[in-house]
Amino acid sequence: MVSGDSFVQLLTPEGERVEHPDYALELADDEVRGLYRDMVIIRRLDTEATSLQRQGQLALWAPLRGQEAAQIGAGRALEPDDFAFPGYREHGIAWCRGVPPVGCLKMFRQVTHGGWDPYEFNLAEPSIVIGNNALNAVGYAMGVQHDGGESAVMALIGDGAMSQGDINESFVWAGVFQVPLVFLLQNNHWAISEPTERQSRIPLYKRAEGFGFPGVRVDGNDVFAMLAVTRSALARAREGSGPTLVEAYTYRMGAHTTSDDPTRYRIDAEVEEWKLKDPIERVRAFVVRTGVADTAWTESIDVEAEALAREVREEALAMTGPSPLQMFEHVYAESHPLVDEERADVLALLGAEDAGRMR
Amino acid sequence: MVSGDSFVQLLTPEGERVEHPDYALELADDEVRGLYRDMVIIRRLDTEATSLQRQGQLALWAPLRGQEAAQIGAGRALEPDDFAFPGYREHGIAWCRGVPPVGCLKMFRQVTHGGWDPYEFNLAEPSIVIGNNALNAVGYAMGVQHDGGESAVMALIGDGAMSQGDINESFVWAGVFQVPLVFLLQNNHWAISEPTERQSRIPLYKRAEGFGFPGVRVDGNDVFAMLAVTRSALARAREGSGPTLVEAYTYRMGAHTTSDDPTRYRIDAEVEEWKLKDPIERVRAFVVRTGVADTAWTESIDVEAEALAREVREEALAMTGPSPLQMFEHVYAESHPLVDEERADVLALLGAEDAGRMR
Amino acid sequence: MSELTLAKAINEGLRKAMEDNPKVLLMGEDIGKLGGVFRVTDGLQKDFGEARVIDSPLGESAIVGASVGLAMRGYRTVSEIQFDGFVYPAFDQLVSQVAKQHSRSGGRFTMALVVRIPFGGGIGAVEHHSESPEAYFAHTPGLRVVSPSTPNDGYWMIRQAIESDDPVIFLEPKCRYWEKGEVDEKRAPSSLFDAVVRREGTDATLVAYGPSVKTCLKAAEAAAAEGKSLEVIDLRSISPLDADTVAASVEKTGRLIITHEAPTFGGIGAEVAARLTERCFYSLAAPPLRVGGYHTPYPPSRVEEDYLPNIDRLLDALDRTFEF
Amino acid sequence: MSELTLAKAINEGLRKAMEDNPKVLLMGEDIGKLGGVFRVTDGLQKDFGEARVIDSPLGESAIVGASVGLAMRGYRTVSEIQFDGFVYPAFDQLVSQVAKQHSRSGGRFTMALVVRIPFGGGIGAVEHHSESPEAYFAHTPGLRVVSPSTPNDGYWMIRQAIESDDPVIFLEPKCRYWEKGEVDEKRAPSSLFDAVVRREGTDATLVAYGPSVKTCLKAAEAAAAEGKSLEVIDLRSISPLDADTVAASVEKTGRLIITHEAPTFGGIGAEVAARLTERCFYSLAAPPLRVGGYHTPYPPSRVEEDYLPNIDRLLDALDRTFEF
Ligand SMILES: Cc1ncc(C[n+]2csc(CCOP(=O)(O)OP(=O)(O)O)c2C)c(N)n1
Ligand SMILES: Cc1ncc(C[n+]2csc(CCOP(=O)(O)OP(=O)(O)O)c2C)c(N)n1
Ligand SMILES: [Mg+2]
Ligand SMILES: [Mg+2]
Repeated sequence: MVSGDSFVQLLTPEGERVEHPDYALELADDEVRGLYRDMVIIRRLDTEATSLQRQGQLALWAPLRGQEAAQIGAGRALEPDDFAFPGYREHGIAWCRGVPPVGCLKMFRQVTHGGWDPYEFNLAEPSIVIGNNALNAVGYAMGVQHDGGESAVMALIGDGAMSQGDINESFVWAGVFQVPLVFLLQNNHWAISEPTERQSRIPLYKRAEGFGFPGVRVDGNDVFAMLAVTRSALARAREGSGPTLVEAYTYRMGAHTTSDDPTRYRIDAEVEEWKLKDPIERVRAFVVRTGVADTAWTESIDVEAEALAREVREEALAMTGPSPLQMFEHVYAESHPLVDEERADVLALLGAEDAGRMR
Repeated sequence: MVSGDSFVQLLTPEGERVEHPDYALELADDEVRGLYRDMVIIRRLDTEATSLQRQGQLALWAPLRGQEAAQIGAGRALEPDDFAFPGYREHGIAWCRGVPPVGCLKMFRQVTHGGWDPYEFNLAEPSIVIGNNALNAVGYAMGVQHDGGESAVMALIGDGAMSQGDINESFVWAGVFQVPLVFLLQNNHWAISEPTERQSRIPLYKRAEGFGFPGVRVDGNDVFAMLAVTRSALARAREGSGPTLVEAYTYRMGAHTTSDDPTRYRIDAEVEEWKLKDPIERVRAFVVRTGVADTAWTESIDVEAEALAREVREEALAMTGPSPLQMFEHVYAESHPLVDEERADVLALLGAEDAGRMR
Repeated sequence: MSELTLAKAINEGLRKAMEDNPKVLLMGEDIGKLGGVFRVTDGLQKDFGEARVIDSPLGESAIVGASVGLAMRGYRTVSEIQFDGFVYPAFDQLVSQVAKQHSRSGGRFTMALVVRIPFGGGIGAVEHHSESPEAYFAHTPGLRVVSPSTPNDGYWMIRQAIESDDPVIFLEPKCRYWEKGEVDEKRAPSSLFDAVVRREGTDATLVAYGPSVKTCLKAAEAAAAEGKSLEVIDLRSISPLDADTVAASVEKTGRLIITHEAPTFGGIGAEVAARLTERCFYSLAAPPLRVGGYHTPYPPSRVEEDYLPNIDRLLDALDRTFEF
Repeated sequence: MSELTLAKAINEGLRKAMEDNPKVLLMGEDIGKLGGVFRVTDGLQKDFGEARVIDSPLGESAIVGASVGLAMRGYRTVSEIQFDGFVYPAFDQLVSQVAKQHSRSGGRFTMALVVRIPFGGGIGAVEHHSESPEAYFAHTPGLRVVSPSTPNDGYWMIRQAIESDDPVIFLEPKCRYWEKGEVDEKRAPSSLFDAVVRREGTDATLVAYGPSVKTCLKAAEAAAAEGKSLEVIDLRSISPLDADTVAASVEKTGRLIITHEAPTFGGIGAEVAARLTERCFYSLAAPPLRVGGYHTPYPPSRVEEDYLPNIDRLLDALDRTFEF
């Protein structure tokens, strides 16, 4: 960990429940089981998507392996009315928002740039341009504030994103307007091939203070801590006390995306070390030891995950691309002569092709 | 002052010399007189430029009145080899760099977008686009570092600029690469009509810590403190200890520019209050009381400033615009067919006009 | 009916839009207490409050990026970029989010926002205060780009832009801010995206928008004195482009000249010329000619008169088109 | 003489430039240890060290903004923008500083820097990874914009771009990165800003650059089978534009088709069409036609084949030009 800096932890890698003065957390057994189930399922789905890509069924995939606790803890802290602005790796957040699993695969199969109805799940589409989503989140939060709404907004950002102008401008605005916004930073130690040290010499959560709002570092592989800290940050936001930067200290176990080759820039030892901090294993140890669940139950979850994975695979393979003409839909909300003209050209061209003009 | 926060001060508004544990300053009498002279002269020149604008001789002017100590203190801390990246209000910095006074007026008379040879004075042209210069300064400082050079770089920024993405990215890079750079922030309390509170709820110098380098607030109306703090920040930079953010806590006594009307957004009481903290008066009180100089000498400086002002006025009025064809010069360093073609068109057109084709 | 300056007309249009729709918010640097550096938003914060007329922190990317989020939440922001030369920090949000959110979301997110930009030269300003960035936006699918040339259009077009469910880049010819004209608050002159014929003529067609329209009308006057009848078309909308109106004129006159302050190379004039040549090839007695800014940064304003398209350059182009 | 892919050819060109001039620095996201996401800088950090091949923090504005400062200090940076869709955060530095510093400083500051951008579509990528922003840069006086279409040009043009004392936007057709071709390390094919005739023909002229050149050559093959002789011109330089070479061809063929992946509206094709119409009005048997991307955001790559100019669309345009 950077310069012996500490973080909020409620569950040790060994599965020991520990207390933290500022973050009490009472969880019913079924809540604990729910979190475990969430993590097992999204990991399995993540694995399935990765293999689908390997088999050429997806253009790309951004694996979340290793970040399950960060995303499930943060995702489960969100209320239905809250609105989140994810990046491209937030499959766990999408799962918590109720997006059908295959939703995340649509963009990576490139049948669409979106994947779900943002208003149905109160979740924007993934933002690929690093930083943009944080400013959009600020604006949305200003809207909530203006409505006198009670909900909160979450912007999901990464360690690399912390260097982008837009992110820092969003800190300025969030601080000045005290908007109901939580910046959920997943510090997974890498921005593609660049280590976090390339983005900052000091812990990232400390960036917030200089903008006038609190930052807190959490064991991002501890789903309990993530849930507790994110909940309190969201509560703070809802009660009008302004933004918080929550740094989930975690690790990207897999490649940046399926087109990446981590062996070029990082050593196995580092990965091995983080394996010992696995977010799922510690909960498994906890539930079994405390009797919250038995191995029969954990196995049943594996079975459920397996089935879901198969389902998602089938749905994915069934996803067909849009028709060429669809690219002209929704370019504008109102009619546009040039778009209409070009749509007609394509129609004619396709007609011509059907008429066997293909060469 | 924001939230009873303190700053580095070595000379009180009443002209009392005070000590600061971290910033000792030994000044010979002639150095003190030099600083006083600098401030009196640039204020006089600033006044002259303002009246030239009022008389329609300049397109615009950005007065520095009130910020003389901030600029002279920082400017005199620079060594000849150092390189500075100013904004549009840095006439005091330009003066310290040896730029002929009329140099600052050229851009405002719009006979050029520049005003001097950056390499002659190690001073870039004023950056008008807020934020750009800080990143350019980072790059220049990376170059100094790569050269193994001993010099330092200074980026001049404002309280409003602190909200711009480029500034914050420059903090990221400066922190990561530990470049020999001093961010000289003149917090003059206003970004045109917007008070500093609109840019940050907490003191601006605190922004630096979150990026991994020190920030310090200085009484920006105290030329001694400005000199001492900027010197040590530059020394830190030169010795390879990285960047520093120096916040000069000062006040823009005049309008943002000659096209601005401050009565629309701020109250006289505020201005009156700051008059009591005048950067020049306190030094005058100090030199007279300590016998560093007598009133005869201070009057001689007023006379000198008066003469310089007259000189600058004459030079300004003598400045004629460039010839139309000059706009085609230096668009590119190497020949460019389109520029050549268009230059020829203009030449022909001008010829045609001379030939009485004017309507 | 009232006689207003363009600045005041836009101000009145903004006021009307805010009265009609509580979801309309104004945001930008110095637009509140100060009323904007050109006073276009003068008095609006006083009357609608700081929550609806927001003096924002600095940062164009944030101004536009926040507008995107506000649009997602159902608000209609009219954000002001203080000067043309300061819109570039917002370019990423404009191109990557404003222009694409609607299609990315399959039509669920509506980017009903307006970005006001005082643009163009001729006011003797310093660097970065006289630019004409319209071509950048026109080349960006998903955006609409318009520019009023008269107070009446200023009043109506800003209202129509705010009512549009698509993002509109609203370019205000700053050198015309103080020119007065009749404003008819009762009847909208035409749809936001129609070009209009400002002066009828038979010998050649002059196409312009924003600040250049008046220059064309003056040139037409001068040409009339020489017995040449020019038709002057005000595009009003740069994207979409009302090619029909221009084509109808070109088929009549056979000659086309397009002018704008932006650099000629890669400018809107090229699109108009290429499109109309394809449409009216056989009607053209001469190639469409372009009179625009030169391929140089906007020069020191001491020489801007020589950089900007002016009557002489238009008449010179006219001579050349007739010499063909 | 060696057979290299375009990616490797550029890599070799960069290596040669770094060997020749210690002032040449490379900077960008993931260009060092990883060698760039397309491996164009592969091995260079290993051989030239971390001080000359800089893995930079994130932030395109910073990458370009720092390059400006390094240029002022006498360095020649070749910065990489990871993908076309991520250049927009740097747009402000490119337009306001890179393009203007030389003239602002009266020629004292030299912006001898190169910004490499893998651009264009056709690789089945996700959003923002297939854009063609060249028109934005071409419309910006002070910048030069080039794009190699072959490995030999890749090797030589990157070296020439680095040697140029002007800022060069270097657009690399990413869909051609893995295509091989002969590279002659001994002799530069031609100056950086000359267009070249890739295939001689007599009936019509096809103008392209970057990724579209190969498409045109294929279309010319297909047309030959139908008895039509097409001349294919590779612009190589988009700004400045080598109009002479195109004009010479058009005067011969009388027909002109311009193609690029960027949206047709306001694209480079408009400039070529407008300029050549003015120059070759009487030689043109038909109006110049443009075959470009549509006025939509770059679509999901599942349908990119229908968005991108392809042989069918070129031949369709050919039919239309002959029908005139
Ligand atoms: C503006 C911009 N520049 C570059 C990229 C290319 N890119 C995609 S992901 C990435 C690294 C992001 O790292 P981080 O923020 O830590 O997120 P992570 O991938 O680790 O979840 C980069 C540089 C981009 N998407 N957007
Ligand atoms: C990118 C950009 N946006 C807007 C402006 C217009 N503008 C000029 S000065 C200014 C305020 C700057 O305030 P501050 O940074 O405090 O500097 P000061 O004028 O007080 O010295 C603004 C918004 C600009 N020059 N650049
Ligand atoms: Mg990361
Ligand atoms: Mg200020």
